[in-house]
Amino acid sequence: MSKLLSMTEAIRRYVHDGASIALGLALEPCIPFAAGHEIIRQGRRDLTLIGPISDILFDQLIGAGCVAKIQAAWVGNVSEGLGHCYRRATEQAQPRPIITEDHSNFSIGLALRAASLGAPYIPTRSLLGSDIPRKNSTFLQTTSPFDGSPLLLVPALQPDVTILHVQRSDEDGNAHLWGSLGICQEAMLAARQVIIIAEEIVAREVITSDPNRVIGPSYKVCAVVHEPWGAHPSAVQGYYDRDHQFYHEYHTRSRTPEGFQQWLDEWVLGLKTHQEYLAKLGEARRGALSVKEHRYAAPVDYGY
Amino acid sequence: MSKLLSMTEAIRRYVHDGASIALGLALEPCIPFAAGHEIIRQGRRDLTLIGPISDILFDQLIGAGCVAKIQAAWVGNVSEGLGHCYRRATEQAQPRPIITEDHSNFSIGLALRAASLGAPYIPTRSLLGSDIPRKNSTFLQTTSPFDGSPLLLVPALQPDVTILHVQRSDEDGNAHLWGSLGICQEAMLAARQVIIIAEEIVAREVITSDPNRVIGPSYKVCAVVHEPWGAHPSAVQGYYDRDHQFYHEYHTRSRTPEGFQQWLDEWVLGLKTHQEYLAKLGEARRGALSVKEHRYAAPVDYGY
Amino acid sequence: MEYTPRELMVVCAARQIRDSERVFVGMRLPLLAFALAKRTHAPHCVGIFETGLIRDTPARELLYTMGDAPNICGALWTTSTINVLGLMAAGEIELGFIGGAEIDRYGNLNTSLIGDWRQPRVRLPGSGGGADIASLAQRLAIIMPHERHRLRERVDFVTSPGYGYPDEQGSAGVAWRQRVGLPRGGPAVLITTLAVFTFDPATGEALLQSYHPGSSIEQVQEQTGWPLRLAPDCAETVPPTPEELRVIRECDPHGVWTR
Amino acid sequence: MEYTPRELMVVCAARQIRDSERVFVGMRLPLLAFALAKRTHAPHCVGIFETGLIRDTPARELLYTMGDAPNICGALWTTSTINVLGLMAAGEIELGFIGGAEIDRYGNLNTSLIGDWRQPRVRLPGSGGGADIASLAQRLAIIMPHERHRLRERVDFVTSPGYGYPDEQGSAGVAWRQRVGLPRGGPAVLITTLAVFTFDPATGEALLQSYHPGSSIEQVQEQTGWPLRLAPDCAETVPPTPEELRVIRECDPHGVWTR
Repeated sequence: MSKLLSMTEAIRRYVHDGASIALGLALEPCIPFAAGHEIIRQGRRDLTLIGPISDILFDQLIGAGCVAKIQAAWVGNVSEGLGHCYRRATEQAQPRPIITEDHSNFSIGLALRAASLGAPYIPTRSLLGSDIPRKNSTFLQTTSPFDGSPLLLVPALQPDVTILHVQRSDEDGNAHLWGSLGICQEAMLAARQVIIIAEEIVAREVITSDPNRVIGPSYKVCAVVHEPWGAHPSAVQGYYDRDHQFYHEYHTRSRTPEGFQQWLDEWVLGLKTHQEYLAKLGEARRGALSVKEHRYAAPVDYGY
Repeated sequence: MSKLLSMTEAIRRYVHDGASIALGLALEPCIPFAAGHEIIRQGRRDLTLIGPISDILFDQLIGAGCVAKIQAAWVGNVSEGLGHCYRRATEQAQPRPIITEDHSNFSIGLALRAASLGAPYIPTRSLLGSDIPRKNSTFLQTTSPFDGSPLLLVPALQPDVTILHVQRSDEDGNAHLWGSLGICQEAMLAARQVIIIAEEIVAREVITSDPNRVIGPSYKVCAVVHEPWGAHPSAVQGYYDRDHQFYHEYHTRSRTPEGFQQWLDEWVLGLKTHQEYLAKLGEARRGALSVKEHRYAAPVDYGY
Repeated sequence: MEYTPRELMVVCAARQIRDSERVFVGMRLPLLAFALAKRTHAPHCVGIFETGLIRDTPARELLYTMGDAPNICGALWTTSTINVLGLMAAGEIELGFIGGAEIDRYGNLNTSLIGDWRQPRVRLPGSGGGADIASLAQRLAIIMPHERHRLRERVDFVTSPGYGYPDEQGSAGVAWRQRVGLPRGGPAVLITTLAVFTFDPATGEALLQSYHPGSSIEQVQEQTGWPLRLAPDCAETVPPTPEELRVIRECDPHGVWTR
Repeated sequence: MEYTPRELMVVCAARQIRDSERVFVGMRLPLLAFALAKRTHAPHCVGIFETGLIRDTPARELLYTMGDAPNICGALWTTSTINVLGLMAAGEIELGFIGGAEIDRYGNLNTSLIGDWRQPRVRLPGSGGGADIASLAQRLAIIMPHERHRLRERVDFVTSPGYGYPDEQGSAGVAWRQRVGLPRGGPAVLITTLAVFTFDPATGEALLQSYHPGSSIEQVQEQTGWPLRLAPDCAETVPPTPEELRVIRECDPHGVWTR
């Protein structure tokens, strides 16, 4: 059963005001920027964003006023530093107030892993003695019923929608992801629904030829969007590199609210689709980021 | 640094009397029979065996008197039924008494997953209302500190040694495993040390060409053994099928202690090495189990 | 058309599978039931295996174990055991099939041991994934040979919880599962070589739903260790159709599991 | 041979890595330190990245983020984040590197916010994996610019726990980490643009271990928000060797991270 939808339609149907959305789960690579930009264009409000380090997409969604709450370990610009929109929202409630439930990379992964196991929580010794539990009242500090030692209980976290950018998927949402995995699988298994954004749509047989490479069960997938370069400026292993310069420009231009708004008009609101974004980006820039040297995985035989 | 050892040497150095050993972790396939048989030949005693369903290798080790304790979800013969040696040991203390800490497939996986996360336990709602917690005093029944609902805490389980049979490994123990995974990765990450038994030893570059396929960190691997057909009579995807007839013969012959001893003499104690086992098995039988049709995974490009 | 008792059991099992459901299929008869349902009334059902595998088509060849190579080829996802059992723990698996050595009137199953649990007379293999499926699936379907020593008033050891027992805190049934903390589920059906039972969720008791052609209520009672209660619409089991038998025999042409 | 302050910091960081250790390397200067150690005194060290990656050779190209494509190629294992952080939680990672916006005399680090935590004056990005590394690695190495407003008597918010604070139950230091339940670890070294500090495990206090060539104890004190305590063998930092500088400049030929 084909679940192929345009990005516009996928976001319209499955990302609602007030929803909790997990995205940017492979850490720096495979961030679904095209999906995030469509969320901004459609003017979603009161979203909760869930992710580990979240690079600049969270900052953009915050600056565009889509976000009420953040559940993340880090919000900023990995190669440049602070997230200016995140600062303005937190410090000055501009364009709107947001609240942050702070996590570490481990705790956000454990929260999603707990949900994926149907476990109400997973205990850890990380973050004991840190002030982070003050900034996240969902954590519970307690002691082990086995030996009385202190523990932090990380409660299960179930996103309404997890958005994953992958290299290839079939029309049902059976998808191959490779390279950095981060907390992608945990977030897919934990989610109520999953949107797959794929560089390529391939035949089912391509996917089933290597079932160990599949990221999770397609029955959770509600929409599959074919969006080549949909993760730009983040990297997709085997497809394109990270566009470091793009992050630098965003960092510089988003220092002021006016600069951010201009950037947003230019790169998101002023463009109707990702095709326009790619045209604006230009072929030369894409060419510079494209694969220069193929590196194929050694063959694997599933035969019998 | 090469960790290549003969099976004899690997077992001699790294499997000690009284150790806890996890094996048979992919469920029915990739059971390290050759390693188990060498443990029997070397006369190890007082072992604790850890695994999910454990097919007939646990039964053989129990019958040979190597085992003091079982931590498993199931002990028997998957295609045939009961494990006769397991029954005799439990019911009549023959050839020696053993104790079983019963698990389910989920709880044994969670116990190893907890260890792999450095978590003292993982809570679950599985097995509530079952008598299994009576047979496993390591479980703790309690209530959730979040909402007071009943929970079963499954404590972390750390094997002294995990033995994994894989398709291919380099000499350092960087190994590719595909097909059924079961609880292999959890057991590798949880273990103090790991022995890799490989169908093929390959160059490091073969492994690093596909790092997502690697089962776990080679720094945990203490020995790599090159033992083609070392999982017979279990299956290895892409290498050979399960030898159902072998399980049937074992089931029939192990009904009596005398029958089991004859079987053990014939297939284990009377053979010095796995090479002799393979010679006895014969080329025709191996040919019948070999791959008839190759089914290669679709190419994957890690280039940039 | 003639058929074996096991073929009828496969048909009864297949009828439990609704279209688009996610089903923990296990091996042998349930696996054939999955293939049958798939090719008849439930083309979109999805099969889950505790080796860590999901597939939406039956394997091309007969399987002796769920880890057999043909079961991996064509799978939608081959992953770790706890990933798929975790999905069940999270409530995402609608139906699970298991067998057992013993069952009692409240659907509690024993696959662990006969006799005293501290010093059993017979040690059985244990739970495998059975206790997890009984704990966590939304509905449980049980398949067993019908023999009086297997269908007992009370099992010696509850490996896989059904509807528990009445106790000082309340009745068996859904209330008992809630009391002990099980998140959902419970036996929906018990399919035997002689009959089909459903369960009364209020009391947890098995109800004779149908007796197989050639059997009778009396014969079922003779082979059952508790006094039967009949479902209001208790009747003879609807026999397999020729089409159902044709599919089963295509899947198991030598009758490895169905003779 | 001339060198930049950051090149010296890389050299100091590399000296913290012992042969065969498993090191949480992070990005920028620690990543260069890993490459340097690997090619000098610690050829068998293994680098761990929180994207879910282990490698025993530095990447072929300079990285801007640990997720950059060249970091995946040649990796020994590319897996989930919690798999590698889990190994650290289990005690298997000997050394971890992190940075911070603020640090205090007890090695507590702040990367979360400046001002009151309920209504911060400056919101910083947060922990990332920093708090995990500070909690769980066997030893912690911290790398920071040395400015008086960053090296404070007490940080506004403890993102990554160092040696805590003295309180009514006892001293800071290892005793504090035990009190709060941290399983091991604590800061071993603080490397700044001016100096290197070690820590007294009994009191948790930073000790000036060495001041960089061109700096002095007085200048370090001027830029430090607490009264310095000197290590008994406090001396000038041993400068980089030409060989060390050559390796660093091979790894970062344009000085992206070291200028």
